[in-house]
Amino acid sequence: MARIEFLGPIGKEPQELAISNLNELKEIFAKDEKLAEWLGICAVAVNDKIVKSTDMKINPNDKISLLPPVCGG
Amino acid sequence: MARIEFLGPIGKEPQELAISNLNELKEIFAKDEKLAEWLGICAVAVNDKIVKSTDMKINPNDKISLLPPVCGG
Amino acid sequence: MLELHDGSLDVPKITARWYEEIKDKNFGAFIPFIGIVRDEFGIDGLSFDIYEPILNSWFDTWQKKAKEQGAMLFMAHSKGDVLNHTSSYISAVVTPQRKVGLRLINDFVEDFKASAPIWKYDLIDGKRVYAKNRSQALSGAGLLA
Amino acid sequence: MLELHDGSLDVPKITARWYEEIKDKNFGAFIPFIGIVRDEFGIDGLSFDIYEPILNSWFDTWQKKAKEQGAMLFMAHSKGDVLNHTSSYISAVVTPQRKVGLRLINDFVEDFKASAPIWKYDLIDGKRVYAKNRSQALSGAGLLA
Repeated sequence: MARIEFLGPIGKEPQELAISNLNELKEIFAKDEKLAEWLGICAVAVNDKIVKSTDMKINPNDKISLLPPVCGG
Repeated sequence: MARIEFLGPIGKEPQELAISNLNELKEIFAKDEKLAEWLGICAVAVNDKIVKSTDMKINPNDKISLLPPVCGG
Repeated sequence: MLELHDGSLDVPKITARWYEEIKDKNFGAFIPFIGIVRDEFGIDGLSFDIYEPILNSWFDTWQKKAKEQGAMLFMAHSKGDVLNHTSSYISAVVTPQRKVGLRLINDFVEDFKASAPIWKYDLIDGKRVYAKNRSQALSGAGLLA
Repeated sequence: MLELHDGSLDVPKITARWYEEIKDKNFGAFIPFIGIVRDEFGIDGLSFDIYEPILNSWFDTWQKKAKEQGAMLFMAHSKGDVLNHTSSYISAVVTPQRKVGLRLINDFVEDFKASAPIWKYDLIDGKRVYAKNRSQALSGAGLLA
């Protein structure tokens, strides 16, 4: 199972999901109303590296992070 | 008499000269061998304001300063 | 050198410590950038969440870039609450030559604002309110939309 | 604020004093630039002459320019001898917004190098040697040639 973490202000508990790529995750998230406002503005990291394609293969034990808009300083 | 000061590394004592403009000063300085290496690289201030023209009228008690190349910091 | 502190940063102490660390290493310029929380929008202060794994790798990448130019970077940031008129952020560059340093601190701070995984909240009436409209989406945002 | 000191600058003390002065005034960014004497060309240090009347008016002009942008400038410089690995120059800008501040500190330091009436000497074997080939002629130079 991959672990999904929702960072910063998203305020949602981590999830464990059996997925083999990010396209599957996208389909699952499309049904989650709580995420509707966040998906369009969040970047995605797999094992702490930001990724740019949903074709990315996901292995069991991978960590997926959703990163909302930032404002350090 | 105007007072002429030679700033920083020029290492020359101040002079008092009876001149009425900077063109006269230029003529006097042209004969000063010690200044030969400096005139081409020095800026000139009258009463602590840098001037760009030798037509400038000089009054008695004016202070004229020669400013060689700078390197602060 | 990246350091995270709970609450406000002690600016004189941190910058003095960095200066002591570098002063005998023959750098010619030390340029700190200090961010101070402004009293604006009716806030009492700001609060910060940080995702450290990605912040660390982002900083390491910049440190390598700095080293290639003979420079070195420092950064300190607050976690949690930081009241108005105190500091939440310090970064600094040390370089042999000033021009490299002035360009580097500018580029580093700009990229920090765009890329560092840090979330800012306004402290209003004891509550944390996400500063959404002052935040920037990261490069690659919207992948799952 | 322009201050001249005999010999090396006490960097932590000066920058801490400036920070204390501005921290409650609702500026958002404080950006010091600290120059440190490098051990190079076989020197033991540097030495400086300053012509204060023109330095003061040059600084006042910049302070006005800064105020028009809601910013404020500080500067400290050494007179006389400054040994290697100690500081001879600190300038700082405080601004509401970082972008104005980063541009201003860059432009201020560049113009300082080109325009401030300060003469630099290398200290070599106890002698002061004018750093002629690292110096820049002022705008208007050559008027009497």
